[in-house]
Formats: sequence, C-alpha cells, structure tokens
Amino acid sequence: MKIKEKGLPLEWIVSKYNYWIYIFLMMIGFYAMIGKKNLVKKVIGMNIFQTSIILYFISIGSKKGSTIPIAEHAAGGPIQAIQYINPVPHVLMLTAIVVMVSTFGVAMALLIMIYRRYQTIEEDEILRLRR
Amino acid sequence: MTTSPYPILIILVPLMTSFLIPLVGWWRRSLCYPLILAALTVSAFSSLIILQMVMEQGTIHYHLGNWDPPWGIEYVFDHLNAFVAVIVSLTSLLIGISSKSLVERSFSKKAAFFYCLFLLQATGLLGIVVTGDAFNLYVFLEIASLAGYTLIAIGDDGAPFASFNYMLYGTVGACFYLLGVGYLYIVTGSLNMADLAKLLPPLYQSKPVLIAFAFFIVGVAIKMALFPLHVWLPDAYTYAPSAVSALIAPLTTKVGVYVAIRIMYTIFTPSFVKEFSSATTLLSWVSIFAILFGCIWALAQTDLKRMFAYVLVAEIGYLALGIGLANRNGLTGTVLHIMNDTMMMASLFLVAGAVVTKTGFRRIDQWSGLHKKMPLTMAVFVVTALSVIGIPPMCGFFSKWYLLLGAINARQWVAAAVLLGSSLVNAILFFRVIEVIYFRRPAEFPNQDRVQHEGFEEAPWSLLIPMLLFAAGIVSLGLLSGKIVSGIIQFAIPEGL
Amino acid sequence: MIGPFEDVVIRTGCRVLIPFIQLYGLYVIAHGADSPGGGFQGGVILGASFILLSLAYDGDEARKRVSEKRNVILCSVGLLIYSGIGAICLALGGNYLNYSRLHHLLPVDPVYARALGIFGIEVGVGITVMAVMLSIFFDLASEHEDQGERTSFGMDR
Amino acid sequence: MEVVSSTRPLWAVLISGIAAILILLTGEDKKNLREFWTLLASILKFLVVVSMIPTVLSGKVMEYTLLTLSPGIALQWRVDAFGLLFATLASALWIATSFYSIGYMRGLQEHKQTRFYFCFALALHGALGVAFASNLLTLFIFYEILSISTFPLVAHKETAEAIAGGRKYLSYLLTSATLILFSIGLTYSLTGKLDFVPGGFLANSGSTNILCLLFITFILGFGTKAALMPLHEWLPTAMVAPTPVSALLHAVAVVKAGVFCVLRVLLYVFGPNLLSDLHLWIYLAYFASITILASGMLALAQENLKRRLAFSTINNLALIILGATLLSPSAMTGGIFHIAGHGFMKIALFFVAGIIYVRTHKENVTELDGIGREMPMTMGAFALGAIGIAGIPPLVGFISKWYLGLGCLEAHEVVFLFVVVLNALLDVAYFFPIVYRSFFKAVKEPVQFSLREGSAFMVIPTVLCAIISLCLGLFPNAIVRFFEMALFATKQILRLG
Repeated sequence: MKIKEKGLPLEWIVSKYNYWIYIFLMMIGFYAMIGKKNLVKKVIGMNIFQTSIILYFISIGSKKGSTIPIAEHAAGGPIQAIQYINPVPHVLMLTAIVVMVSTFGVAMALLIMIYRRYQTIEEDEILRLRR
Repeated sequence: MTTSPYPILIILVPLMTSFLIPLVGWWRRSLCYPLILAALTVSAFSSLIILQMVMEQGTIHYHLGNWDPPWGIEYVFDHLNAFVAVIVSLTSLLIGISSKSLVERSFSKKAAFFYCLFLLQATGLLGIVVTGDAFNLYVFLEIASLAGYTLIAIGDDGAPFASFNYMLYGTVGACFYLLGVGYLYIVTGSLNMADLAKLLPPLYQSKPVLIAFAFFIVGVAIKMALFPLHVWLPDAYTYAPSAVSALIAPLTTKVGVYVAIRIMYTIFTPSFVKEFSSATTLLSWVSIFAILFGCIWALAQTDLKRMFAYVLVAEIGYLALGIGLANRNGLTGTVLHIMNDTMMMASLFLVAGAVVTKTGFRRIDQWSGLHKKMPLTMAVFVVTALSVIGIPPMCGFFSKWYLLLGAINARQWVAAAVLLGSSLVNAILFFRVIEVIYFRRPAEFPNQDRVQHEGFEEAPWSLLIPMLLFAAGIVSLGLLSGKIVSGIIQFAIPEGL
Repeated sequence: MIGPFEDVVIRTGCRVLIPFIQLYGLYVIAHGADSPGGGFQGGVILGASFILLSLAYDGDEARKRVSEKRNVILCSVGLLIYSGIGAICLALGGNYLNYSRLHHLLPVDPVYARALGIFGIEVGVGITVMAVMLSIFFDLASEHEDQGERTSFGMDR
Repeated sequence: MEVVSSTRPLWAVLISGIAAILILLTGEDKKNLREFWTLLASILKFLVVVSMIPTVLSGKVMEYTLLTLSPGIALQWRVDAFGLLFATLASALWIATSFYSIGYMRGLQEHKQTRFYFCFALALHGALGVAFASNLLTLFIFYEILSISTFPLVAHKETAEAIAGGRKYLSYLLTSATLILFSIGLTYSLTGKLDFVPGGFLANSGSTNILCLLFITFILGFGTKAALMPLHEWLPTAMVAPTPVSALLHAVAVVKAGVFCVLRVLLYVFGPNLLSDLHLWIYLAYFASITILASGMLALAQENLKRRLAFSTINNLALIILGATLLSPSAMTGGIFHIAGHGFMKIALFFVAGIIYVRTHKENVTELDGIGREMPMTMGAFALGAIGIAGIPPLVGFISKWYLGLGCLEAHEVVFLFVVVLNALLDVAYFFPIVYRSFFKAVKEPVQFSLREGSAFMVIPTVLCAIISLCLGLFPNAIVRFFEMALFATKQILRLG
C-alpha cells in the first residue's frame, strides 16, 4: 500500500514481469493480425499470439530453484513436490503447440489456395479483386 | 463412475473411422460413404443410450484411462450435455447422409479426405459436448475448428479467404479460452470442471477469476459468433460447400452456446452470475443488438445462403439472450432453442444446398416458381421458415415462448419487445421468399427452360430424406417440447436459478 | 519447387547426418517415458530428417521414399495405433486408454503393461507426427504440381 | 361443472387437418376425389360437433388433453357452450361453402385448386381449434394456424393486387399476434395459469396499471382480427380473395375467430367483475360504437359489392363486441347469438356476390341494375340476408338486435341503444339500394331477360343459408339450439343460476 502512495507500484509491476512479457507479445501478435495487409504476416502475428500464451502457461508452472519433474533427478528419498516445477502446464502446452502447428499448417494451405485463386496474398488487393 | 463403454464410443468410433477412411479411400472409394454413416450411426445410437441412462440414473462419469479426476480427464454426462450430444450426433448423421450427392458431384476424387474431415468435425463437436475437463474442451474446440476451416475452404469463390478470416478470429477465440483456463489454473490448480466449481466459490472476488471469466466469455463469444464478433460468419457460411455449411452452421454455433452455458453455470455457479449480474445484463444487451443486427442485415441480402447466415446471427442472439436473462425460463428457452435452431438451420442450409445443387440459383429472385419443380424441398423450406418466424405449432415458437417468459420474468421489457419485433422482421424476410417461390411466375433468366420444364426435378433422395426428417422434427418436436422440458431440460437447469 | 542443389558437401553431409538424426528421433520416442521426449518430439525429429533429405536433394528424392499415398497411410496408421490401443483396452473390459488391462494380452504384469501401452501410443503418435510434418512440408513446397486437380476440388457447382 | 373426458373435441378439430393432408396427397389430377374429401370432412365435422350439443347443454363440459406444452399448460380442448356455438356455426357453414366453392372454382376454372382446398381445410382446423381451446396458449397456436393458412387463400389470384392484399393481411395479423403473445406471456407470469374460467381469472393478480396494459395489448391484438377500427383495413383489402374465402373466412371463420377471442379474453380471462371494477368496459364500448357507426357510413361509400359487404361485416362484428362489453345478461346473449345469426346472413350475401361474379363478372353495385330479374332466386336470397342484417322482424337479425337493445337498457346506457338503432338504419341504407336496383330499377336498354341462375352447386347453399336465417328468426332454438347455447354461455359467465 505504501508503494501506491508514491504513485508508482514499481514492485508490483516488476514482480509480475511474466504477465507483462506475455501481454506485450500478445499485443505484437494482435497488431500484426489486425494491422498488416500481408496475409503471411497475419499468420506470423497469429503464431506470436499463440506463442505468448504458451510462454504464459510455462511461466506459471515454474518455480525458483526447482528442476524438471522426472523422478530420477530427485536426490533420493521421498519425492518432494517443492523440488519440481509443475509439469501440468508443460503437458498442456505440448498439446497447445500441436494445435498451433496444425493451425499453422492449415493457414499455410489456405494461403496457397488464396494465392492460386487471386495471384496475390495482399489483403487489400484480394478485397479489390473480390468486388 | 461408469464402466459402460458408450460414453467413449460416441467419440471413439467417429474418430477412429476418420483415420480409417483415407486408408479405405485408397482401396475402395465407394466404401467411404457407408463407413461414415455406420460410424455416425454408432455415435448417435450411443448418445441415445446415454441420454436414456442419464434420465434413469442421473449424471454419468467416465474416467479416461481410469485416472480419477481431477488428475485424469473425465467425460461427464448430465441432462444438459446428454441432450446436446444427442442433437449433435443425430444432426451429424443426417447431414452425413445428405453429403453424398454433393461429394459425388463436386470432388469425388477427394471424397476420402472430405469424409475424414467431416468425421473429425463431428468428433470435435461431440468431444466439446461430452468432456468434463476445461483443457480437453479446448483441444476438441480446436479439432472441430481446424476441420471446419479446411472444410469451408473447399467451397467456391471467396471460400479460402473467408476461411482464412474465420481462422484468424477462431484462433483468437480459442486463445482467449485457453487464457481463461490458465487463469483459473493459477488460482485453483485444477482443470476439471466439477472440481473447479467446488474450488471457485470462495475465490469469486479475486481478480484472476474475474479476468478468467471475461476471457472465457469473449473467447466463446467469438466461437459462437455473437454480435459484434460475428464478422467471420456470413462469408464463411456463404461460400462453404452446401453439405459443410449444413453441418457447421447449425452445430458449431450451438456447441459454442453450450460451452457458454457450461462456463457460466457449471464452472461458475449461478451464485457467481447473481453476484456479478452486470455480466449477464451486458450479455443480454449484446444479444438484443445481435438479434436486431442479424435480422436487419438479413433483410439487405439477395443471396439466400448469406441471408440464412445473418438469420443465424440473429438466432445466436436469441440463444445468448436466454443465457443473459439468467433465470429458469430464459435458460430453458436457450436449451430448447439449441435443439430447435439446430434443426431449423440445418434444414435451411440443406434447402439452399439442394437448390444450388439442382439449379445453381443462389439469388432470391431466381427462386420464382421453384415449387413446381421441387415441391418437397420448398415445402420443407416453408415449414422451416414458419418455425424461424415463430409460428406455432412449429418448434421455433416454443423456444421463443420460454425466452419471452424469461424476458418478462426478468422484467427486461426491451428484450421482450425485440424478441417479438424480430419475429416480425423474420416474417418479412421469409414471406418475401415464399412469395417469390409460390406466387411469382418465373422471370427471364438464362436457365429458363430448365425451370419452365414441368414436372419434378427434385433433389436426390440422399438430400431429401434428411431434409424431410428435419422438417418432421420441426413440426412434431414443437408439440412435444413440453415432454422434453419436463423430462430433460428442467433437470439441466442448474439449481439456484 | 525445390531445385536440385548440385552441392557435394551438403549432400554428403546430409547422407551422414540423416541416419543419426533418425536414430535420435527413435531414441526420443522410445525414451519418452523416462526422460524429456516422447512421440511428438521424436516424430518431429524424424520428420525433420526427411525434410532435410528433400532440401538437400530435391522433392522427388524424398517423395520417392515417402510418397504422398504412403504418407497418408502412415498418418492414418499412426493414429489408428494410438486409438486402437485405447480401443483394445476398452475391448478388454477396461476404460478407454486403461493400459493396465493390456496384461491380459501381454505376458507381463499390469504395471509393466501400462508402460508398454504408453510406449505403443508414443510410437503411433511419432509415426503420425512425422507423416504430418512431411505432408505439410510437401504441400508448401510443391506449388504448381497438381494445380488442375486442386481447382476442381474447390468448386461447389 | 361436470367435466367429461372425450375424444370428440379432438376429432372435431382433427378431421379437417386430416382432410387437408388427404387433399394434398390426392392432388390436381383426381379432382373429384379431392372435392370428395372436402365434402366428407365437412359433413363428418359437423356431425361430430353437433353430437356434442346435448351433453354440453345439460351442463357438462367435454375435455380432451393431448399433450403438455409447457409446465402447467396443456394442449387441451374443452367444449363449453360458447365455444360450441362458434364451432357449430363454422362447421355448418363449411358444408355450405364446400359445395359452393366446387361450383365457384370450377365455374371460374381457377388455378391451383389443390392449394385452395388444402388451405381451406387447414383454416377450418384452426378455427375449431380456436373454438375449443381451453387455454390461451392452445388458442394462440390454432389462431396462428388460422392466420397463416388464410394467407395463400387471400393471395390466391397471384396478381399484384392479390399479393399486396396478402401482404397487408399478414402484416396486420402477425403484428397483432406478437401483441397477443406478449399479453399471454405477461398473463402467465402474473398468474401462472392460462386456463379459461367463466368469469375470468385475472382478478387481484397485478396492479391496475399492469392490468390496463394487458387489456390494451389483448384488445389491440385480437381486435385486429375482429377488424375493430382503426385496425380494420386488412379486411376490405383481403376481399381480393376468391368469394368462398371471403364468405367463409372473412365473414365467418377468421373474423369471427377474432371476435370470439376478444369475447374469450373479456369474459373468460378478465371477467365481467374485473372489467367493471377497472371501468375498462366503457372505453371498449365507445370504441365499438364508433366502429359501428363509422363502418356503416363507410359501407355506404363503397362501390365494390364485396367491399361493401366487408364494411358491413366490420359493423356487425363491432356490434357483437358491444354486446359483450355492456356486461348485462341480455346484451351478452344478444351479442353471442349474433355470432351465429350474422354468420348465416352474411355468408348468404357473400355467396350472392360470388354467383354474380361467376355469371357476369360484375363486381360493382352500380352494375347490378335489373339483375334480380335474371337471377331471382339468388337475389331473393340477397334480399332476405339484407333484411336480416337490418334487423327486420321475422329474421334472425331481429332477435340479436332486440336483445342488444334490451341489454342497453339493462345496463342503463341509453347512448348505446341509440347506436344500435342508428346502426339498423345504416344497414338499411347501404343494403336496400342494392335490392332496389336489382329488382325494381328500370334498365335503359331492354335486354331479353332469361333465367341465368348460377350452377346448382352455388345456388342451393346460398338459398339454404338465407332460409336458415329466416328459420332461425322464427325458431331460434331449431335443431342445433343456437339461442340456448348463447343463453347458457351467458349464464355461465355471469354465474347466474
């Protein structure tokens, strides 16, 4: 609360750095999806967008001073959950990456179809051609 | 927990068959069609058995790989999703039947791939409905969507571009949903819906939970094409091949609505919705605008498929309105309308498909005098149109009746007025077409000789049978809606509403 | 549209590298249960080896080894292995993907059967991922080859 | 009141629905079989309806529940004296119209006769459903069936004028239907029930303002169909329909269904006590009086014979409503009895207009000079009908007007007595010139007069209807006991004895 009085909750901002990174990346991706005319750039923006979410998930699973969640790496004795990073977000993201790659594949195939039909992948030109 | 195999058969049979079909397709192309019908029949049959079981024993849990929730993925069937699963599987079966003529005519060489994608689409939609795990839902959502993007891209003219836009929107929607899952995971450490519902109530005031809720709703709103996030829909459904739009148009959006209900009333409980009533108020206002926008924009269309697409936008408004009203009658209306609207939209898009297949006519004014040529198809169209307008005893009336009661109970007079007014706009929309079909003599157009030709030139039976079944459903299920509500839907409404 | 690179260094390098890459891919698949890895990762590595092959030689060279038809078959077979193992568990009276049921078929105890079941699934996933990677690559790389067929695919009328 | 469960109401409603399907299946090729279905259905329907009269008049109520539509609301028919009166009238006149339309349609060699007969049977299905409906929702369902099935009949000629008439018809009726639906929804949310109760069930269920709103929306909704001014415009426009349609539907089934519904709402939903407590009746009575006088004067100005008849219909419908709103026993009996009496007289008049059109293609009043000498029987029937509508003693019109006059005195409202008397004068003023022209006016160019009556199919029903209206005037309780039914209904509503 004291920080707030000073007007700049710097501590608060810095401590949530993973959120800022993911939001920043997401906005870059979002900008590319909206602002760019080239469809490939839109796809790249979409990829950045998805990647930012993956990064976010991975960051919430991590812990300071912990290791990968494989039992062999434990230093003997009963398994201490505190020693391992949370494996669930990783597993989820593995699936999300697969989804992302499939989306990318479909996007590329669509782009090829679009290119064959219009001989261009610039959005404004396609819109002009379709009119 | 149940060990009966039916919960998994709903998903597994179409899934495995979709992998099998490319193999079979290399060998005997003609086998693909019976194979998908067999798979979808098994799926529909299992979902009917499950509905029966749910009605007898209550909620069914099925643990995948015997891992207990919340660690493992479980499939949960309560009255809500058993009902929706039956709708989805039966509709996919009927649309599957109708796909035959289209596939044979347009791309028989690639039939195997088409059917593979078709089954994957059905699997994805069914998976969304049956799963009890928030992340698993995301995966199925993307399976369905990816299959959908590809299927839509098969269509003519602007289809790939429309599909590309759909993909951009859909991906953002899915990502938002995923973020919602992430935020809930931070605060609860769980992905199981029932578990989340138990863990969340003490945390309702915390910021991540509220953010998760917002992400969920926006993400799902994109997927179900709720105004103003519907922009992808009209193009995509207009250009998609007929069999595809008949599958995707009714089901994808309805399943989106189902997800919205799940999120708002299962993951988050009615008490949350009551506590933050501004969210539901906002939703109901948005859906009011969706109804108005959809109806009015539909009036401006000359292409029938596009007109139907805008009608669909308005129908999604109805569905969302029922959720937003947040009372028993409204939600009953929504769940009933999921069934009714699925039938209506499937039948509308099938009719459009049949006419386009037979004559190539897409514009409204080209349909004049079609009733002589395709009397059955046009009869189905009239029945469906009356249902969309909300004329009793067609089924569309009854869901509107519940929605209207919900609006009156919630004292949402604007919503009531819009519900009633929109049916007038729908009446203008559809009677305009009916007038052209039945009362206007065929005007001059290139294929005149084909229309002037007396006698039947009906759509093939593979298209007609599903259409007629949908029409029969529209006529009869309306009157049976009382039984459906008292037997199934009233148990699907969460306690505390 | 991959023109043949007449570069001896690259070709020879690839010829040496590719078996090792593939072996590594297999290792990652097989060792997925005990260390980072598994079907997805191993499959991608396997797929990459073929992509490298077609980059170094040309599309036809790789396609000679994995034709489109064979690719689709591999893709389907992989998925069928995956869902088939689950379905066998189902047929043996367990829930879907309850591998421990496999001990009825295999001469091992339920715990080990579970490990074997997971391995089987990883193999299936690996095959599919490899095939999918390849087919995405081929589709993107072969721009004009079967255009005629594709445009006919896209007509609704 | 003793309730008897019986399937007879079901059959009475369903017969024409089944007939409609048979007609559709028979088609244009087998004309005679198609018309046979119509005749058979009309006669069977009449017999079933008549068979219920003794039971109902002995004080019992017949009931049949088909389905549950919604919790607490069933698709249910309940036959009471009031509904039975309307049903008897509609089914009796359907027989006459069936014969008549065979002559009319064949005489003019009209197109699309199958659609005509199909929609006609469906409309009767709706009318009887309205008559026997035991609650507002059932009533609404059949009310909408009636409205929609009449649309193709109005637009039957498929000319620009006919289509415009159809559009106007639909826009009036569907708009009013939304108001009705809203009122029904509001009623349900106020009281939780919709079943008609003689004497009303709305008392004490809401604030005065809400009840007044409900009253206004109900009257605006049903009043449109009853052609209350200023919502009457659709009726004269709908006269572009073939004459049998105008005769049965726009003189009897459709508009009478509107009046019937207004009376149902006034007397069985609101109830006399609530109406007089809220002082609502007096406004409606003034409203009806204005309609009576204005429509009478407008009728004077009409050139087209059918339009003049239409305004006369508006006039008489308002008279019925006036009778019900005065809330005195005699006025109510007179009003309810006028439903039946006016039906017979007006249908005879319409039939005559149709015969003249078929034989001579004349539609305007000024063209009728001397026509009575060509077709004495037809014009004789017209004269009888005109005398009856004007309320001159031996005919049935006199009885209802006498009771209405008595009722005005009972209610101590002398103003309305003047309205009734003035109306009788107006009736004379707009009908007698026609009678005078046709029989007595000298024709400028003498043509050799030969008997040019219409076909027997048309003339016999016409003359029969005119004679029945004479008989009903002499013996108001003959055969089907209309007067007794009206009296009985009044007693039930006012809970006398």
